[in-house]
Amino acid sequence: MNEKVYNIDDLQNVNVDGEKYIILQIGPSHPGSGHMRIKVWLDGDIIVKVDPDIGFVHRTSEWLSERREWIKAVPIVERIMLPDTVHANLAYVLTVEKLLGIEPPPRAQYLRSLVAEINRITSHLYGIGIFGIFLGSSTVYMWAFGDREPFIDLMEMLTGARITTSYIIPGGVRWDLPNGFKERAETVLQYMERRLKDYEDIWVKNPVVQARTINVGTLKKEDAIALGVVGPNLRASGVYYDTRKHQPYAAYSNIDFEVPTMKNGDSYDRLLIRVEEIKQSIRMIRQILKDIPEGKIVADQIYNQLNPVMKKNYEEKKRVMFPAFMIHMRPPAGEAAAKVEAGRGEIFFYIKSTGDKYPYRFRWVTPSFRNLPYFTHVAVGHRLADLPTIYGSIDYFPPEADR
Amino acid sequence: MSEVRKPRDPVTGHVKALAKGFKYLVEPNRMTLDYPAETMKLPPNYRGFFTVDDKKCIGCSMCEMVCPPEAITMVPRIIGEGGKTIPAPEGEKEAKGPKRTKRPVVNWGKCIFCYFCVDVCPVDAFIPTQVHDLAFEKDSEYRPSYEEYLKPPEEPYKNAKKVVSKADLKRGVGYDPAP
Amino acid sequence: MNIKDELSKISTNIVIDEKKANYKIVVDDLSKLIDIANSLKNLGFDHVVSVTGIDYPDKIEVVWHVSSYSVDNLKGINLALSVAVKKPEPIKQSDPQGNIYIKRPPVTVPSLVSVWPSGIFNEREAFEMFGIIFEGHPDLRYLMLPEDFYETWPMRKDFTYQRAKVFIE
Amino acid sequence: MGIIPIPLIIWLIEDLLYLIIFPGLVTILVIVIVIIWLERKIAAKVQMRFGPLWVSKKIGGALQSLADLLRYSFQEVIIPEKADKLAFILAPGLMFAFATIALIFIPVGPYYSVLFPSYYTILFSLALIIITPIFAITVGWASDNKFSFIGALREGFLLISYEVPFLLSVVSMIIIFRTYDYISAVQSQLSFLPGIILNPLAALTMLIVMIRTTGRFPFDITEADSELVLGLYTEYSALFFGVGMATPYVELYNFSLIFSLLFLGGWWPFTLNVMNPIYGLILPGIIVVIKAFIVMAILVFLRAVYPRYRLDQAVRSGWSYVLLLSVLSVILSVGEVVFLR
Repeated sequence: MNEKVYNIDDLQNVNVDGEKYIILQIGPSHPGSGHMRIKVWLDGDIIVKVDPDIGFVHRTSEWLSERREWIKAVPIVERIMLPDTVHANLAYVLTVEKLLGIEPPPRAQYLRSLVAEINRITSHLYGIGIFGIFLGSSTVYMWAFGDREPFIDLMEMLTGARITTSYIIPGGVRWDLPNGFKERAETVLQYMERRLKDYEDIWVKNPVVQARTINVGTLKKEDAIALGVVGPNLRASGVYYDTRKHQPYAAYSNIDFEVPTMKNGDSYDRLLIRVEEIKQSIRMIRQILKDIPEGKIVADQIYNQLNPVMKKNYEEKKRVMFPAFMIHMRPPAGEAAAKVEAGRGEIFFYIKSTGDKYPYRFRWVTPSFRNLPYFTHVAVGHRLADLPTIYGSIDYFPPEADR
Repeated sequence: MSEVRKPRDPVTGHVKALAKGFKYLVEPNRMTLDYPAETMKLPPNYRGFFTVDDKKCIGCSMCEMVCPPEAITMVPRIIGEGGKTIPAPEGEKEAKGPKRTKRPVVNWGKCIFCYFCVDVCPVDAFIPTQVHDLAFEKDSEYRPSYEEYLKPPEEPYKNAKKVVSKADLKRGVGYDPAP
Repeated sequence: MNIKDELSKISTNIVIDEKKANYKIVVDDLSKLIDIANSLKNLGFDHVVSVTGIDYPDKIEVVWHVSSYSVDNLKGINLALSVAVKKPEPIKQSDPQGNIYIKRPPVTVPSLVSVWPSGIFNEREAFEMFGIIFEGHPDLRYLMLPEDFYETWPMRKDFTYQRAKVFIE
Repeated sequence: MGIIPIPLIIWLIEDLLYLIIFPGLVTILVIVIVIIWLERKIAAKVQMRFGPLWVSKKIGGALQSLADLLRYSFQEVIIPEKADKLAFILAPGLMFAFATIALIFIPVGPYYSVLFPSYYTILFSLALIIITPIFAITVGWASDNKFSFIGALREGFLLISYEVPFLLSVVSMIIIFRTYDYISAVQSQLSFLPGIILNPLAALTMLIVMIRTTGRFPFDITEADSELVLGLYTEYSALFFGVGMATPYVELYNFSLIFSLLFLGGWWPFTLNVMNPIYGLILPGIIVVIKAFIVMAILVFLRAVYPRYRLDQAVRSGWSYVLLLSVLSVILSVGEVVFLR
């Protein structure tokens, strides 16, 4: 089909500054670039070299978080990866909990998994929608963004905000399940299952989509491992790895789910795996809502510090208020690392504490940042029109990579 | 997963795609809210604009300390009759003395609606509302004075039809008239 | 395969926290770094998760977090490979206008891109943020920062900035 | 009004008829505005949303395109410094002009032959329609922008690969009807069968070529916005941009008229053969335009279903499947002529 004209190794020696190639600066203000610049060297219609230039939306999240109280990093990390807010929040809180030595109660763990899975569906739908508009299908774009809405409404019902939920705090979560949530969630899940069939007809099995994506942007298993790509893109290349299975957090060790993997690692596989993961998430949400245990939604260490007004609020409204500990939190000296499987891949947090009121070193790596090699390695040898296909299929989100 | 990946033959594929598109063309299925004409009544825990209960607040500055974007500033006040506060004399930055206290004011240009302040308040003095769609014309409106901040936010589009959203099997999000 | 034993064969200086699934190898000798990295790779740690620079008053620590996609019982491990370099003294310089500014020289550590190609963008980021020159990196350019941040190393603790108090109406 | 002699009014009306109603500019304007609105509405309906609405809420936002046109008219004209200025300014206008002039040779009623007696209307209209893409390439060249340039190259590739099937499909109809004139082609359909039944292969080829030439999905390759910003029109602003964007719709109208004349039986079922402006032009004209409008609606509906093909896939299918189809349609026509008549 799409044979590679150039060998990647040879390209390191190609003098790319000559007059032979068209140099295209795709971005930073370009409908197909997002907040980044992709410098592309073209030989006719064939891509010879790609240099992704990121950092246009670098928001110094590490710098900011190292100069603020621990709790104030929660909104910061959320705003870095907007389609995956819950996962960023969760990953940070997990790291802080490791430092503090707090273990949240089981109900809070289940609630965390619940919002994480709802968020994963919205994240995948976001990715599918962006992929759609990159290939020119406005319908899939509108459908996917429209179908995020029922799930975002669920998040709104549970957490009080649509996207930037700030729902997970050290020691637990901030709100309990509201009345009528389970019934509403079941309706939404049934709706989504029906819609996935429509997506299949108009998008996944559309002959034009198949022509555009099959055998485009193939990353072999060995290359995927060597380049360290993450998330659904890694699993599309056939690597069985999922942080939820291999380093379980929240309630994932109690939930039964499969990790779908594909074989070919082309753009079509990367599209399919997102659909499959949505199916798995639907299955998981059903399980969580069925199995969720009763009990507290915040750890005893936090609960015991609540004053009478807050305890009354907790009993009546199932709402966890913040004791003063949240502001004056000083985790003991040490370091902790945590991983969380977000919608786009694995978030990694590494935080070093010196027992101070600010983190000493706040390091985190987002999935899109680790998926950058797709541009430099996979796009080479394809046609210019395949660049949006690859970009859309890896679900790259520039603000997330820039942090 | 090979059966998932198997390409559909082009003729069936085109026919099915066109048929699905046509089905959606003739079916009533709009999921959008006709926004300014209809506005939504949001769930009670929705995090919208909020004010403070002047009598409940004890001026402890916890909200100022927890605010991640540093949007809250404490203004000096004097406790007057009936527990209500009156402005402190001009030029006084620090509130001192028995009747002196402080009250929070939110800069809406900075606020991110995380509700950390609402949750950290030891006397639960903040009054949350579900109003979320206010627009400001001037910079000074973003930064209200304490008296302006105390007024509960007014919803725009008062004549709009009020609806509540619900999960709908057919169109994802449906809207019922608000009770 | 007992990971503890395997790791202690590679290096004697390991810190293990099994509860958090965190393992840390502290490398004292810079020249041994690549050898240790290679033996870790042979063990099955096949990709770099993150390259972290940490700025201390007297030294700069570089931490490579590596993990495995291919070996099953290594998949749950976050292994940190840490090396510390002494910081050179800052140099005071004055420009033609007579303003004195402090130049903070970069430090040099060997690059591990030849062992783990997945660290290529991570090392570029650590270079621009901390002034860590990775020797042997094929493409050590600035990644995110604009040109006016040249040699400022903004993530170091002594980086100063002027806070803009402009609120545009 | 009483001072104007009545004969003058009648004389004026007939001239105004041609100027305004057909092939007049007003019809084109209305058709373009309505089809753009319809395209957006169809896409919106499939995508579960409202589409243009608030410009004129009572009629479903139908004036949105008119509002856009007005907006384009009063925008600032920006001409890039390094652009080839003459070509940059002239090319969109010429493209629009040729697409419009082609309409003169497409009759919508038998009375039209009185107005413009010619036995070669098919050939004239084809010749003019084929000229327009050349100006599209000029547009891409003149902008001095890499994205426009790549768009122009793509236009060139596609132009060559789809023109042959287009001409062959028309030729196969010419073979069947044994005429170069639309009016006699329609009249032979009225007396026998519509062209789409006589030669479905040619109709299919023609449809594919229509999608491709007017840049409908899935062949929206020259303007692929995720790759080329806006393709040819990247550097254009204001009315030039508006004209450039409207031209494909005028072309679409041309093609749809040709399609309804050659394949859908023209003004069938209106077969009254009276030579006056009302019965010979307006009533048949309305029927033809309605047929053309249905064809246009079907083509703009494709936007809601398909993403776009890649350039090489489109060119390959142009030179293989579509060319094969068109050759088969010619063979079918020859066969029908030899065996049926």
